[in-house]
Amino acid sequence: MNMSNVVKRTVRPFRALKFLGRKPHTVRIPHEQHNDIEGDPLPTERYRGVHVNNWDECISCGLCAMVCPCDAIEMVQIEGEAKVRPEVSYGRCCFCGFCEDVCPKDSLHLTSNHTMLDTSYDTFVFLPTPMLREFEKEYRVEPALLCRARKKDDGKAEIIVGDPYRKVE
Amino acid sequence: MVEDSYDLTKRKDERSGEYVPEDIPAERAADEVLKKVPGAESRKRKDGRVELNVPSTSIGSVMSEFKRMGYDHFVALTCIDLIKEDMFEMVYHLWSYGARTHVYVKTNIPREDPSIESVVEVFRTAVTYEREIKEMFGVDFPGNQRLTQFILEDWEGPPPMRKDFDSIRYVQDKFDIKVRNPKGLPPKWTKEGGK
Amino acid sequence: MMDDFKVTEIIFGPQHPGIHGNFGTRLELRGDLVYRARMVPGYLHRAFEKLMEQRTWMQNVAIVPRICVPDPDVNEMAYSMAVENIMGLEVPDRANYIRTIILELSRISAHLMGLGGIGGAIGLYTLPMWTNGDRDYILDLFEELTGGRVYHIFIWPGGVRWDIPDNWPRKVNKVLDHIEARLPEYYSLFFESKVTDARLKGLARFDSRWAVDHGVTGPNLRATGLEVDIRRMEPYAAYEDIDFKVITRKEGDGLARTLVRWYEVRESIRIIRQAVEDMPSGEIRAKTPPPLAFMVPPGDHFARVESSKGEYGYYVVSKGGKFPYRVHVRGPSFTHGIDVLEQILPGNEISDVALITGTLDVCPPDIDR
Amino acid sequence: MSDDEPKGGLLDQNGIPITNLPKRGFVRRVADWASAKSMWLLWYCTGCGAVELPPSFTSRYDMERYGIGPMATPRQADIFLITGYLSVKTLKRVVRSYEQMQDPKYVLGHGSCTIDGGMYWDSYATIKDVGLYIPVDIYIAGCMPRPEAIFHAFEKLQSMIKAGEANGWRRYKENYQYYRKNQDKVFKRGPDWALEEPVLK
Repeated sequence: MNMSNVVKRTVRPFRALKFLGRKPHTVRIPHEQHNDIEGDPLPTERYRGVHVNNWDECISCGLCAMVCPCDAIEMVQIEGEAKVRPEVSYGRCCFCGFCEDVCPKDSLHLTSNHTMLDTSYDTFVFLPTPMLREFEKEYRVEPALLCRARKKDDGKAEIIVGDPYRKVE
Repeated sequence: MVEDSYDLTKRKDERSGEYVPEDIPAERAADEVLKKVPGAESRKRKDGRVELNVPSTSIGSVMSEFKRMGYDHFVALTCIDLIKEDMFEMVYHLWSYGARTHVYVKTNIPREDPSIESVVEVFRTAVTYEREIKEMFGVDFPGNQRLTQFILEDWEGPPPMRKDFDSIRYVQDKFDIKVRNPKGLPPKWTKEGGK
Repeated sequence: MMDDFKVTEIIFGPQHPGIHGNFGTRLELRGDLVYRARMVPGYLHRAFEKLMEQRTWMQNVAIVPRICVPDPDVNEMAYSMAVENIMGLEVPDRANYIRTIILELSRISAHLMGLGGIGGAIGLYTLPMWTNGDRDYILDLFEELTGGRVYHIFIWPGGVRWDIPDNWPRKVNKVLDHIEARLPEYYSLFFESKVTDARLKGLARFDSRWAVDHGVTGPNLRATGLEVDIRRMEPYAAYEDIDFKVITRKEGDGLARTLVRWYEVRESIRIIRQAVEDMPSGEIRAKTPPPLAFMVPPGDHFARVESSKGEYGYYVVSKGGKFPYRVHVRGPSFTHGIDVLEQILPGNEISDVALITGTLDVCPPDIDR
Repeated sequence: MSDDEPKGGLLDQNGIPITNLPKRGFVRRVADWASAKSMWLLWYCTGCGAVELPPSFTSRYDMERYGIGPMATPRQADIFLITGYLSVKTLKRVVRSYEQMQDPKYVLGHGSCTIDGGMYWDSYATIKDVGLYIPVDIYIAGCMPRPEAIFHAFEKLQSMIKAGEANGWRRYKENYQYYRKNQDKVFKRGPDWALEEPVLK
């Protein structure tokens, strides 16, 4: 090994010091917004997250249930409702967004809410309603607070949590 | 430090030899095969690829014939369960790096007690494909020494990729699932039950 | 000499930090050297080929990306190509260009992840920190275009799902500038290190004849000196109109395979820049039936795509109707992840096993499917 | 409630943990508080969700800000992140790794496939609800969940540990027969497994 090589090998590690001057690119998640390279906030409108369904517009066609590749959507007959409504199981959903594409009235929509966690698996089956919009700012959802129905013996379901017609702006 | 080209002196081994691709178009190669194998027929497709139907007994000689003509890359081996015809269709996909064409070699074997000669001697790559098909379809490959347990473990049912294996029934029995939208399921492909 | 050692059997994986993904290896060792190796796949078996027979043609688009997790878009592409060929669909030019961008971004992200894995396997943990951190900007781009970080479900039979947003090409260029500026830093960190030389040079070497005989494809085959690339041999998407170089090296060892990946990242950046520059305007989707009435006429086709790991093929058989009759997926790792590894590991030290798996870029999910 | 249902008073009829928890002494509280701040995550990529782990570990999201780092061996790990679907073949290894982990240990189900099978609901090879075979403390829905979701789950897990609510490991020991019965339904235990039943001390 010649002398210049020795000098090179001794000096080279110190080149790493230049990284001290760079801005860190860690996203400190609870305290910081996740931005892309130009500083625009993520996720964007296109993000495929948890569903909302406007019950005033939904015509109960059931296309969303038919197109779902994961068998996640079931049309549920709710007591006191004239129409059946889609109920989504998030233990099945793969967030492909086909249900949104196929919806003829654009009432079913995938929001950008991406974080949904709970201690019990039961709460992951719920009825998409505009109530979800309450959580939109933080991109996280408390599934236990959303509109949920329970099947009764006669095949109909009763709503046990939430009010599907509540307006959220 | 990496130079533009470096000399390998550390570990020399016997795995050596330059590969020189041979350029024989698929149609000519198929004609050569047709001359030697009785009962075979070929068909040219729209996209220039050639499809060959050969008797299952001559698959070994067809494969070595193609290999001789530069179809060195054994792309895949597909087994299709033609339950209505009571057959398994085996599709051998070959590719020539020189001619840049694809050849499908198809052959049918009976569904009862299925067995077809292994092509491992010609194409080493086939060993894993045959192993998988043995497990998923129950087709035997005499001549392949590595037909051991592959992907499934503790499996007791019939070979799962066969059409008469009802996956949803099996899952309902074993894992106790609920089918939320039964309308979306496919019609059964059994011999009795239509398409 | 070898007989002096006792044969020890070691189960290497699936719960092992050195293994890439959920993949098992049974090794018989004599001393430090591997004497016999047996791969144990199947931990990620989800029966995709069976699931696809139970779903309609369009529903399958949503599930195929899961077959190869680090490089998901090739699945959508190969599946769509096969379906388009059987149906005789003509894909609009603009869709082809968008597809090219997506596939190349996906290749960069898979290569960055693979390079990080190799760095981790030789104990250089700075490299995975850097490459995975930079890869995340590509995932941000994907998210803005497709609405999904990892699984995009964006390429489908007939074209692509949405058009690109207005400011997206500018962001692509920015991200590419960033990655291009980082590449020399990776080079000086990884390839100029003495450890890399000592560990990777001459590692698990094979030559082109041996590689072709054993079904090795993709970057691993190009590292042996053969200029084979499906993008060149059987062009799909917009690769016919784009000028790019097929990266080859002649040494055929671990270092050559790693270098091919590094150079391919640079080449992919060039391809994306051209595609963004020459993007034609027009339709993004051919006329297809609605998803619930999507029927494919009888026929079969084998579609192949060059993925970051090698040749990715879909053999789709249709007998008409709403459901595929049979879909066979040919993952690149199916050949070099099982048989090639079983033959190449013996004679190597146990410490190199994870490294060889890394340099071959074995992707277990596409073996098991 | 039939005889098969888990007993021990920690699960209600729906399998949801109820809140009357064992009393913790002062030392236990301090220990819980401390262990919530320093956890090791078992490095076992069980499914496709593992592709979001490298971004979470490395510089962009940096999991170590939470005091969580990867750990190679089960015996030194605290958290088992089930990253996505489990095939039956993997479940066997997962249960074995889980039983090797030291108490207290926590399981996070990452991805929709851990809740009800996800898109593999009709696959013969994957199990559907992980909670039947090993106790899960937190489920994260999503396919796949973003790193943000993983971090929210860690935050929630930390607060649960501090409050003494993350008691999946207790449930496993108290209801071992229930979990064991479900496990035996889908896979066979090899003869080389440690057969002694886990006991709650």
